[in-house]
Amino acid sequence: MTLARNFPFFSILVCLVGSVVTSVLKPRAAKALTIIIAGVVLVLSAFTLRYALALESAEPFMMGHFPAPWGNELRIGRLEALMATGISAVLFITLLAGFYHMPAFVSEKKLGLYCIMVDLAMCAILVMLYTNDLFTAYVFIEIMTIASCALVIVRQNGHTLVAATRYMIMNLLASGLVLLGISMLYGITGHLLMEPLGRSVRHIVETGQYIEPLTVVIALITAGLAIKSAMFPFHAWAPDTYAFAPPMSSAILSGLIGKAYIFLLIKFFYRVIGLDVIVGTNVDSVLFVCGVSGMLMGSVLAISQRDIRRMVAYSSVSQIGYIYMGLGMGTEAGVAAALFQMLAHAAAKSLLFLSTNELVSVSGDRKRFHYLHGAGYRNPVAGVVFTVGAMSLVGIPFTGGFIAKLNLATAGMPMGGWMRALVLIALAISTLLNAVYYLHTVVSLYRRAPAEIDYPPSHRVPRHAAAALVISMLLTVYLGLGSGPIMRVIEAGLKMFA
Amino acid sequence: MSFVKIALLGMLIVCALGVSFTRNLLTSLIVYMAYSLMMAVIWMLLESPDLAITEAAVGAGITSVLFFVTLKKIHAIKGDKDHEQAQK
Amino acid sequence: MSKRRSDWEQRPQARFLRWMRDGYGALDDQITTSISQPAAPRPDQEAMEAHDILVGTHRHERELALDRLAHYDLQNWANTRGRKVLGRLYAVLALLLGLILIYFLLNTVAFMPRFASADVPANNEVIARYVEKGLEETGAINIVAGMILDYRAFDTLGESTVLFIAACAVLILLRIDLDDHGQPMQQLIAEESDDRHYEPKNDRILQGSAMVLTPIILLFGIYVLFNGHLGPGGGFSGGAILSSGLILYLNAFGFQKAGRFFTYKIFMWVSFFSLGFYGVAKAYSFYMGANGLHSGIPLGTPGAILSSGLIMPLNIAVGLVVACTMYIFYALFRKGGL
Amino acid sequence: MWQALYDNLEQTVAVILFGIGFTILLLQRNLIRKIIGLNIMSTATYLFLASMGYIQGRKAPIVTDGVTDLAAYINPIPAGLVLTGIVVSVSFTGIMLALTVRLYRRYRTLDIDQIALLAKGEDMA
Repeated sequence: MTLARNFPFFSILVCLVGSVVTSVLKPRAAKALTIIIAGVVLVLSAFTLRYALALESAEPFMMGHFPAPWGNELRIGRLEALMATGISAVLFITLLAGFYHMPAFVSEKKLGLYCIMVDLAMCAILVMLYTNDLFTAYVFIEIMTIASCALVIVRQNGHTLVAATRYMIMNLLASGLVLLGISMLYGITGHLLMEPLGRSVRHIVETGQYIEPLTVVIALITAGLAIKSAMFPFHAWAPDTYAFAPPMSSAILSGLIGKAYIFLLIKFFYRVIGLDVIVGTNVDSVLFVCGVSGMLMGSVLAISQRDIRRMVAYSSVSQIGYIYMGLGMGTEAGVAAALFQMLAHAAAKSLLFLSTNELVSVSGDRKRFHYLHGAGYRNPVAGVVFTVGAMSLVGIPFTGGFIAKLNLATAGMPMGGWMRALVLIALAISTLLNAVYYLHTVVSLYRRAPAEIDYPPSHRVPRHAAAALVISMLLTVYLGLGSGPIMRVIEAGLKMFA
Repeated sequence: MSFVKIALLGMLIVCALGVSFTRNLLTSLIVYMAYSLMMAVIWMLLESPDLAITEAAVGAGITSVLFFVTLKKIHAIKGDKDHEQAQK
Repeated sequence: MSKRRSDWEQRPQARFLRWMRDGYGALDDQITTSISQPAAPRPDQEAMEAHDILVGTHRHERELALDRLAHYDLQNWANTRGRKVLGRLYAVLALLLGLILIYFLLNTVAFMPRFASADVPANNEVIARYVEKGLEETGAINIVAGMILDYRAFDTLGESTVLFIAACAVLILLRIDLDDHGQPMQQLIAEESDDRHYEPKNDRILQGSAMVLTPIILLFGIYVLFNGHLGPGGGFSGGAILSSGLILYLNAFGFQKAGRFFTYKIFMWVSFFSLGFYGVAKAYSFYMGANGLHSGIPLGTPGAILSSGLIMPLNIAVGLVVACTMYIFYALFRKGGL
Repeated sequence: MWQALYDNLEQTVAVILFGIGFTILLLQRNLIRKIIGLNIMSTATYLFLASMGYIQGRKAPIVTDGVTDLAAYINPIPAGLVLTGIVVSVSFTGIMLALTVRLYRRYRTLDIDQIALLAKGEDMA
């Protein structure tokens, strides 16, 4: 009995209790506590990863005195620990780099409430990563939905209210689908925990009884989680939400919360249904097609934007498309590539949103491209960081995005005829499109500033924020250079997953 | 299958459609309240008293109160006191 | 502007070059070329053309002109027939989608296990243990309470957190002393007090009946709360009943009297203590359970009010959270504060 | 199929209600009606779930006279899940209504399309 096996539970508990304690603190203290909690979660996740790397097979963790089919459970495996470490690292950096400009978007007194939301969003993400129980996952999906809605509406202007309303409507629709799916699954199997569910599903597939409801269950839950993670045809709520929310919230929403839903979907595919059954029902082909069209359409829409925040927001849609393309290949290599793309995108996107905000704020809070001319000189750190983030999303070597695309292409190679061609062509076109709008943005950042616009006197970025931005840039580069061990962990983790 | 149950289930559907087809917002709220209460009765028939008591208190009670207070607020914002007085 | 020049301007390569050079080509061109001729003359046509010549010198003014143009087109669009047709199309599509959904789900229901029969898959070893060993292992007579607060307590912890976070989200939205940026606060306060004008002031009938009913409702709520492990009810319903009693009191006697015992501070501290107690108690029990230790909480005699270990205190904690949340919802909607 | 649907009448009605709620949510432009549709949708899911726990001739899962026989009580799990769900949906209703009040205060209308147009216009004016 080592203490380390309790760490996932501790990290969830720290967030939960921390959020409750935050509610009675003054805003300044609440802010400090939130950052400390994120740091503690990062350390705990890192230790969990170390513990999980030594494990032969994944280990269940009982939440209470009762074992698997009766009580709630967490599950500690390599993949869960890796994702938790990556996500908490990105969150910690985001909080360090982003908190200092929150007062520009949130009134002083509501900062405490905002901190509660950040803590609970983190808690929900961790539960989604570790949980072994579908209904627990549902409850924490709801917490995540409320938390992300609140992260948007702390900035109170008309746009965020409208965007949040749209967001809530779409997400509640999706929650309804997920809950209906879970209750049907309960009806035909009688279980809620993933291991017994997996056994019952295999039984159903073998005997063929209740196979029709099973197909509908897969469709319902996949559709629900796809809507929540802004997969292409259901992305309508996403760009407005990401573009108008405070930049730190956008970073958390697009970089981290969307990933938790996709991770849950992967878990559902692998642990509950089984990848072979998914391939048999052709759900994967649907995801593949949606992913590819998302990659292309997201980029095309991003090109037509006049405003840098909206451009970055639309590029999220296209990056989520990559993840779904990998998932839709229906092979282990494809899922592994999708998981790596999740990490790479989480790191790069939060960096982009934060540095975009720096660049916009040195240009007098104007987000149109031509006001941004010269912003790279006015704030050199943010300029460099933005450039690296953009390079990663375009897929230039030595960055995380390059490796992610390489993995996707390699995963696509062994596929049959049209799918292989489609993977390669889509990757090529979408890389080209990404390059068009990101390089254009970078070029305009380093153009000479027009003389007739008067810019505000540049403010100093606090040293810790600048350091955090640089660290997150290094993280992106690390994902590009040190991807070997990470890919090995992902592959081993996927083997432990089933 | 008892007649009462079928009647209740039928009424549920009628109420759900009624929400969409009534002109007045207040009417559709009241229809929704009736819907919740019928749901509570059905849960009583399904031998789930816990659910029935919670739905009656939370679903039909608190939710409806929240809806009504929102409507009231909206009328207050609109500020058509004449309309209000005419109703009294 | 000469003809040849405008021909060249329309060519794709020219547009691409312009876009690379100026950085805001794509959408502008769409706006200027794709809009069909509106009925009224557009306001900034002349200005636009002038700016086209002066590209690069007055870009921000051109940007502003473009904005005005887009706004004008937006307003026009709102009244066109095109929008109505699109709306109609959307409605038809939504209806169709709903019908298709119903059709598929009905097809599924036909294949679901038979209703009310004993040999459904859900009737398995899981509920066998809940029913047969539940009394012995949790000490609760109400098996549902034993299940949600002991076997599957983590879900319920999450659920109380949902209430807490919802209350916080509504606080962000509606709390009035922290105003949103655009609007003057005075006006809002005037609106809120306007709302209170509708309130019957010192209505004898309401106050009289509230005097009688509030204690009964509160007593019933407390009964339901304390008997959660012995019969139907428990934290959620008990808390909702408590809050309805509080809301009745508030309605009859106004915010001034209710504010004497229920303020924002009280809300935060009650939530803090209930959720904190819930979290810590359950963390203790989870930790002990996961590491194979005994929690050492006595279960007591089944049926007695002080029995079944942590279930009753947890029910009370949940009930307090629910009551506070519902009351604060109501108060925030009414007045924007406590 | 019709016989099967009649046998599972609770579930049949539940999915019809789910579809109605879904359609109201998509179709109605009035925010308050949308929220009611949402509630109908979630309550329908709860009815679906609760109907799965019922077993003919058994009693509510509250131990009476010390009988702890499986054959005496219905399935307690759906009840627990629905209990959770009801509370979640009331939280959502609260938040959505709060959003509605804020939107109405700003734009003086409940029509979501109108609101979106007004919001877009206010950016450009």
